[in-house]
Amino acid sequence: MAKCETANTSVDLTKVKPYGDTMNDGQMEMTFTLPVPYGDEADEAARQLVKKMGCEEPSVVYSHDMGGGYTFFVVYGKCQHTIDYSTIHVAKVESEVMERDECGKFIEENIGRDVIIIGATTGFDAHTVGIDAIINMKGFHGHFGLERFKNVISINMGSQVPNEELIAKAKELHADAILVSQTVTQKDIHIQNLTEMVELMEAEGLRDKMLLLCGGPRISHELAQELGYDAGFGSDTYAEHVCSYIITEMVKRGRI
Amino acid sequence: MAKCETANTSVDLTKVKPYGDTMNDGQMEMTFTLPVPYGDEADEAARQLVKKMGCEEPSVVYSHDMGGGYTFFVVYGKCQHTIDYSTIHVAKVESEVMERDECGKFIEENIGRDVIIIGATTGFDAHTVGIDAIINMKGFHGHFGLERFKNVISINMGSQVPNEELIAKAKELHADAILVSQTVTQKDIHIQNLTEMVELMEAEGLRDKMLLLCGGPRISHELAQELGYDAGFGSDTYAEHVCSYIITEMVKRGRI
Amino acid sequence: MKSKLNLDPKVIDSARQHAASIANSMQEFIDRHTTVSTERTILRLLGIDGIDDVETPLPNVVVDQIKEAGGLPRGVSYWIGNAMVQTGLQPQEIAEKMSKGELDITKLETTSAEKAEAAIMPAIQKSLEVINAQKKAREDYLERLGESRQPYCYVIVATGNIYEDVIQAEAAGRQGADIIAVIRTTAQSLLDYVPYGPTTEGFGGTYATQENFKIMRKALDDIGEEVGRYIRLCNYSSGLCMAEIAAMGAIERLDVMLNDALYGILFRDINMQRTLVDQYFSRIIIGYCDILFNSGEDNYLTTDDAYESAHTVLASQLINEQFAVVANIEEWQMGLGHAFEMDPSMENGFLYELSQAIMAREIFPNASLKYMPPTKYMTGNIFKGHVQDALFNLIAVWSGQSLQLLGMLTEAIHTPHMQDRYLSIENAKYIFNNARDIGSEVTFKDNGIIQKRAQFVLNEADKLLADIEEEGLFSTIEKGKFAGIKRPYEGGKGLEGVCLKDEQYFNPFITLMLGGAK
Amino acid sequence: MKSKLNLDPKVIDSARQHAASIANSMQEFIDRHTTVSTERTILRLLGIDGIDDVETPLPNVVVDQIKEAGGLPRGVSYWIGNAMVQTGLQPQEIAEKMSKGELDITKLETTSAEKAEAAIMPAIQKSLEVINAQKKAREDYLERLGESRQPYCYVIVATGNIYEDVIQAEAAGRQGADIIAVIRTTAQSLLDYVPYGPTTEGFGGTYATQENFKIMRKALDDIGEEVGRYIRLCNYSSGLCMAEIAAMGAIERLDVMLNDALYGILFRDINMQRTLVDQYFSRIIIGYCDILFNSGEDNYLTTDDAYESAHTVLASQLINEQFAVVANIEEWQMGLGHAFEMDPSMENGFLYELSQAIMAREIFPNASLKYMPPTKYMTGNIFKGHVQDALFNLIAVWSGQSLQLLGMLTEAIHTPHMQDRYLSIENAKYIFNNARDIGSEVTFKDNGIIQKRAQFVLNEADKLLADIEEEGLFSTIEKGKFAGIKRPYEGGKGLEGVCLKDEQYFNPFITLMLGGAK
Ligand code: B12
Ligand code: B12
Ligand SMILES: Cc1ncc(COP(=O)(O)O)c(C=O)c1O
Ligand SMILES: Cc1ncc(COP(=O)(O)O)c(C=O)c1O
Repeated sequence: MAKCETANTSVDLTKVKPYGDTMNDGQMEMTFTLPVPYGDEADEAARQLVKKMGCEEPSVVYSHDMGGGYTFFVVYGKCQHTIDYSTIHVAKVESEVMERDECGKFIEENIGRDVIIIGATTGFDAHTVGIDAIINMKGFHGHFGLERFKNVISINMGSQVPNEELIAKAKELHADAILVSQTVTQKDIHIQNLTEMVELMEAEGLRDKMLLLCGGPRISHELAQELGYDAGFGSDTYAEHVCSYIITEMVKRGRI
Repeated sequence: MAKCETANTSVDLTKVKPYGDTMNDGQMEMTFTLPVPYGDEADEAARQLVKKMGCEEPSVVYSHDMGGGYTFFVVYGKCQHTIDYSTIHVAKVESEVMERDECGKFIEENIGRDVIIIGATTGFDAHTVGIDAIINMKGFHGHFGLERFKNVISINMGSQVPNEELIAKAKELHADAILVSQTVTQKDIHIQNLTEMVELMEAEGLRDKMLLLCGGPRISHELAQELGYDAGFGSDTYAEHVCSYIITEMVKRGRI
Repeated sequence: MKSKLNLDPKVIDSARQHAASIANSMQEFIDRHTTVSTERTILRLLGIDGIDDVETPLPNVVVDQIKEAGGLPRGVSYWIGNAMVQTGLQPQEIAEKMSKGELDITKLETTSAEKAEAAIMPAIQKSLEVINAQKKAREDYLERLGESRQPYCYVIVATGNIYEDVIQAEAAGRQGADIIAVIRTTAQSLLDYVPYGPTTEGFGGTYATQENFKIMRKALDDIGEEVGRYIRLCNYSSGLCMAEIAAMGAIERLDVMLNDALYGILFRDINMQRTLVDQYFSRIIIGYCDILFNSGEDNYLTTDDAYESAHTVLASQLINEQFAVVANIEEWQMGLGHAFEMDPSMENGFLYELSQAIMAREIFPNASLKYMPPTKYMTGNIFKGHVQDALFNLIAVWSGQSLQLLGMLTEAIHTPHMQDRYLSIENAKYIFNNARDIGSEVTFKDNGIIQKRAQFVLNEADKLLADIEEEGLFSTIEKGKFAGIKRPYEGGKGLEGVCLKDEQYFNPFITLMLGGAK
Repeated sequence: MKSKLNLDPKVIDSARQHAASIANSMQEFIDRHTTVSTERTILRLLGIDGIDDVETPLPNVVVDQIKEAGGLPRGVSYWIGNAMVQTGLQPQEIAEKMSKGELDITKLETTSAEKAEAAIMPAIQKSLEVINAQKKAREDYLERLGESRQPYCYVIVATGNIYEDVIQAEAAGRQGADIIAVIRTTAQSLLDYVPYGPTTEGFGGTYATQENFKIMRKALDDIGEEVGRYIRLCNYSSGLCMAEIAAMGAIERLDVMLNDALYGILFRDINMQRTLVDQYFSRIIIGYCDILFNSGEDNYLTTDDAYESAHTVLASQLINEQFAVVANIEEWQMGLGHAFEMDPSMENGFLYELSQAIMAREIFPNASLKYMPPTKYMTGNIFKGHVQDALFNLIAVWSGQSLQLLGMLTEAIHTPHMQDRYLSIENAKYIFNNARDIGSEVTFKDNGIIQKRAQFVLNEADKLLADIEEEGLFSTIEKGKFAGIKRPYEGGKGLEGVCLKDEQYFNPFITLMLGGAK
């Protein structure tokens, strides 16, 4: 009959493993396609692959002939790798987030003039919903955009804007911050495009005069910094996040 | 503009990698839960884990707070491991599969007496649908069960049958083959149960007098052989597979 | 309200009449018998708990001794009452002494049944007070915290370890679950005793013990406070200890209990006489303590074909309803089971499932229908499985099901992982909300596929019930008319625990509980 | 058939009248203009193909030279015809000489328009023969191999590499796809020329080139033979080369083409004058060669709210229908677009989507409605996404959609992987079959949520169309009434390619194709 002991339900954060229904069981689900013909050998190949990835007891729970010598798999396995969660440090935008009203007040009190922000979706990217969500009046999920912020002047140049044009406009308007939105990431086209932007800014001697921010569903702050941006914003960003960052940073850097 | 070259669409079977939309892109999807609180650090932990598993560019496309310090992830990454498909060899039941009528004829011609087969779901396992599919008249997916095979006498003892009882019955009836079905695999209960069966058979000195087969959704021929069975059958087995194996093997072993 | 399916009320009445007569004639058999488990239940209700030094629960110790001495026909109520009269001890003390071999209650002098009964009355009153306090506690929680709209999201935990179960249940509660069922370990239903204490090892489920019930109840109450919603607890009583576990559930405030003799007979090969007798007492307890019971018709469709045998489900539901009526169970407490189990490759299968689900609702308008998800045709393809579950969820909100046992995308693979439960709750909540009012918006073509299907199934069920009424339920089961499984009258587990009552036999709980005593 | 939604036929008629008058008044503008792309299309149809040594396509070389010389208002048909008369050369030879700087056709002596037209007539006839042979080939395939039932399963390939696309398309064909669309590389629609030859590098899609069309057509024909089902090929013509790509599609037997000036204006910032003129000629070609065109109303709901702005979709569909009528396109060729894009967290969202989908079917009973999947509210949660797609598929079979662009569970993540396509085809086929006849089985409550929603949307569309009729289409777009996007009359890409025709202008294809010439 059952022994009476309490479960080992407490986690060791220095050795974290996936969790199915028992601490440290390592349970993971994987789906993938292999370019090998459907059959027992294919299943075995899938099992071996998952084993090489460090999963014990790989179990091919489903495989399907995709035709033309390709096979689809659903595999479960018990991952043996562990992660030291206790030492993880993630680069984050560090400004405190102020509400829309607070932003307006902060500018009035600490900057004393209108803050000029200009944004665009650059390159051949035609996705505007993200940048619109940040800039336009209407905003996103009930959070108004920069156009509704007091003491902020914001311009949305739309999409498919060449980097050169965006920079020219920023120069013309003496922008305090430039917002670049990128959604299409296939073949790292966004990396190319974002990098080119930084290079052009530097060539124009503008890089340390204006804050340069980027954003999009596949952008992280870390990536942004690597590419030479001041900050990067991913999914579920609202205008107040962006504005708070810009105005705090302007004060910090004395760009008043 | 685009360069004109043909795609590298041909596969090197000695170095097989997962396939997303380009040969050797290594694309894989993984879902799992980690016992760490929802947040950026959790995402980073997930990324690191997938990286340790050998996937480049891990991308956490979704994470969700499961409450209580657990986080759920959907991650994509590019697996860098490769498998040598060309050297894979899978143990398979090797008898040729005969149709039901052919089985009957084969017995008549080569064995010349009724073949006696007895089956059960053993231990505390109550899943009978699998063994019924093999033995009972009605069969499965339009394939009749052993009860409809000519020159075969088959007995289905049902479920929850202790190994001892099954062996006793097999002895009493001078069975040629015993079928053991196992569905519940939690905590490897089926392994325990199947192993016990083999040990009891050996203790009774019956192991080399009767064919011993097992089957169930998580049974493979390989596992069966490891455990000391003559053969193992997984999902989508039909009675003709089982019968063909038994009668071919009986002839091969001279148990006529 | 007009039937959307154009069901003939006369056929419904006829089917129900047949079922009532089946239940009543079975009741004659039941009334003449008791079982070891029924008797142990009385002991548990009298407050006898604990185990002896070889881990045998004291209720078993007492009943076994009485049985061995041939005293079972008179019932434990008499023997304990008599012992109290003769020794002045309390039931628990009596049991303890018996377990130590210090007392043989069948050897004591005997008093009259009336006096014995009077002696145990205070213990019985105490027992009812405990149960009533739990009923009150539930009402208070429901009033204070509230609950979700139906269909309730009902999920299972099944780790084998009660503490791990708690973690899974807490997560599920936070994710939106309304009912948590702790699945029992494989084959507990075949044990002729209830294990004791908290347990951490089980296969495909966790032992049902009173301590485990208590641990989970506490966890769910706490999570309920956190999320501001009462979370119901469910466990299984079918099996050889049907009534005992029901009593434990009453004491520990379970809200839902699987309870179906037919399930035990067909799927666990439990002797039919034994479990039908046990079911009666277990249902009386359930009815009294405001537990909602679930019947197990859904299981039929795992061995039988869901399209061909749909009428057996309905017939069984009607029988289960009448067994519940006999036990004084209210309509809302009747969690009659049915399931979405047709082959997904069937053309118009969705329409047939929809038809049957609405049919169940129309025939049992006030029952808390328990709707079971696709299981048999689930495969390792978790993506397709998630879609099968989505259609199941759509039909549930459409047909107004009460208890939605959520399908798991990993059904064919393992008992649910934490993330599986989250994904299926999300699936259900999305669809329930997104199609909230579809049921009241839509009507069906006269004599179309949907209407005809329901009418056909109802007619077939009526015919089957007529046959059973004629033939008797025992013999119907012997012939394999349910789930395609045949069980002999004298076969299966637990027959040795069935016993004819003698004239002095009494069980005060039955009368008191049926009368709704305070 | 009676409207299930109780739509008022008078309102439908009124809305359609407004749309017709909008299209007709636009037609006056269109008839006065030509564009560089329209002219290049004539050249392509005349058989001019190839590139010069800096990879400029010859049609561009010819049109650019004529334009530079100020000869565009007379049209290339005249200039080529005249050159043929003066030099005795064939169109391709003329173009080649021009590309080498050996010929300046605007400097040749000039003959009359009649004589010039007569000169090119044989080349035109040849062109029509090629197209007619392809129409015949399609008919033969359909007759011999047959096709699936509607809704057709329509999937995309988008690797950027035509050879990799072929692998993906073959797999999809084997998995049950009925239509394969090769997505164009990002921003090809902004190129004022059509790239040449097979291509292997693109972002989020593959270049639309004539060679790529040919490669994919061949692959699908082969797979069609293998699976015993004709598989349709789709590509995109909207953009600066709208008519040219349509002509390429006609020549290479594409079956479906995205074709919508409004899409280009709103989502690609293409100048409205330019693309509306191009659209006219492109639709004539499409109509003539039995291609089914798709309009892009679905896109509105990616920037605008799907619940609030549903009427803009319907209004645009009606306008697109009338633009098609003007171009002599048959009803079955009208793949009017709409989409399932409401926020999944909306209560009763399923009912609103259902209502709108059935409304589209009732208003355009013979059109080949193109139904687009959830995209905007898809997230990285592929499991929930798969369920969103399931509801979308259910509505499609329920409302009888024609072209079902299958939702991908990975919509928010990447262009589809091979396995994504397989899973979504499986999702759709399961539901189409499992709920096959639901549409004919179900009716809706009078004045219920579903009926009222459709009536409301129709009324709003009628009002909007009345406004547009009054205001003019150009000015409506300037005001941002579609998709919430404002575009100026003189803004956007490609305005410099628009040109007023002079009196001697002629384009023989328009008359011949509109007349249905053999
Ligand atoms: C809407 C949409 C479109 C619309 C765009 C309309 C418009 N005007 O924007 C249309 C239909 C035109 C379209 C077209 C295409 N699309 Co598209 N589209 C989408 C879709 C469905 C939703 C994107 C969206 O609007 N999200 C909502 C917004 C609010 O979220 P967001 O962009 O992440 O923005 C938030 C944050 O990221 C952040 N943010 C964003 N930018 C910035 C900038 C700064 C400075 C800051 C601080 C913050 C910030 O704040 C926002 C609010 O929180 C996605 C799929 C999906 N579900 O994600 C595909 C998707 C993005 N599209 C895709 C593709 C490939 C295309 C095409 C290229 C396809 C083709 N070949 O034709 C075309 C062409 C467009 C082009 N060249 O760019 C792919 C991209 C794949 C990849 N990773 O590379 C996706 C993922 C679909 C897919 N699976 O294939 N698309
Ligand atoms: C039907 C079913 C039941 C029915 C069984 C009815 C019956 N009389 O069989 C009922 C409802 C009673 C039931 C109960 C339980 N079940 Co159950 N059940 C299933 C279900 C839905 C289908 C199994 C099935 O019938 N498959 C169809 C048959 C035809 O396939 P098959 O068994 O693989 O058989 C084929 C081959 O494997 C082979 N084969 C099988 N045996 C043999 C033998 C030989 C010799 C040969 C040659 C071939 C062979 O041939 C067959 C035909 O091709 C699965 C989930 C699923 N979708 O798979 C869960 C499942 C198997 N059950 C499960 C569990 C845990 C239980 C319970 C233990 C739960 C509980 N704690 O109460 C109980 C108790 C049963 C017990 N102690 O064994 C788990 C097992 C998890 C695990 N891997 O350990 C599953 C996977 C569900 C889940 N996700 O939790 N179950
Ligand atoms: C009514 C009923 N009781 C009990 C059970 C579980 O029984 P066991 O513990 O025997 O597996 C089920 C299983 O589905 C059931 O439907
Ligand atoms: C009508 C129409 N045309 C064209 C496209 C694609 O255009 P592009 O190649 O500009 O991305 C779409 C995209 O959805 C469309 O709906």
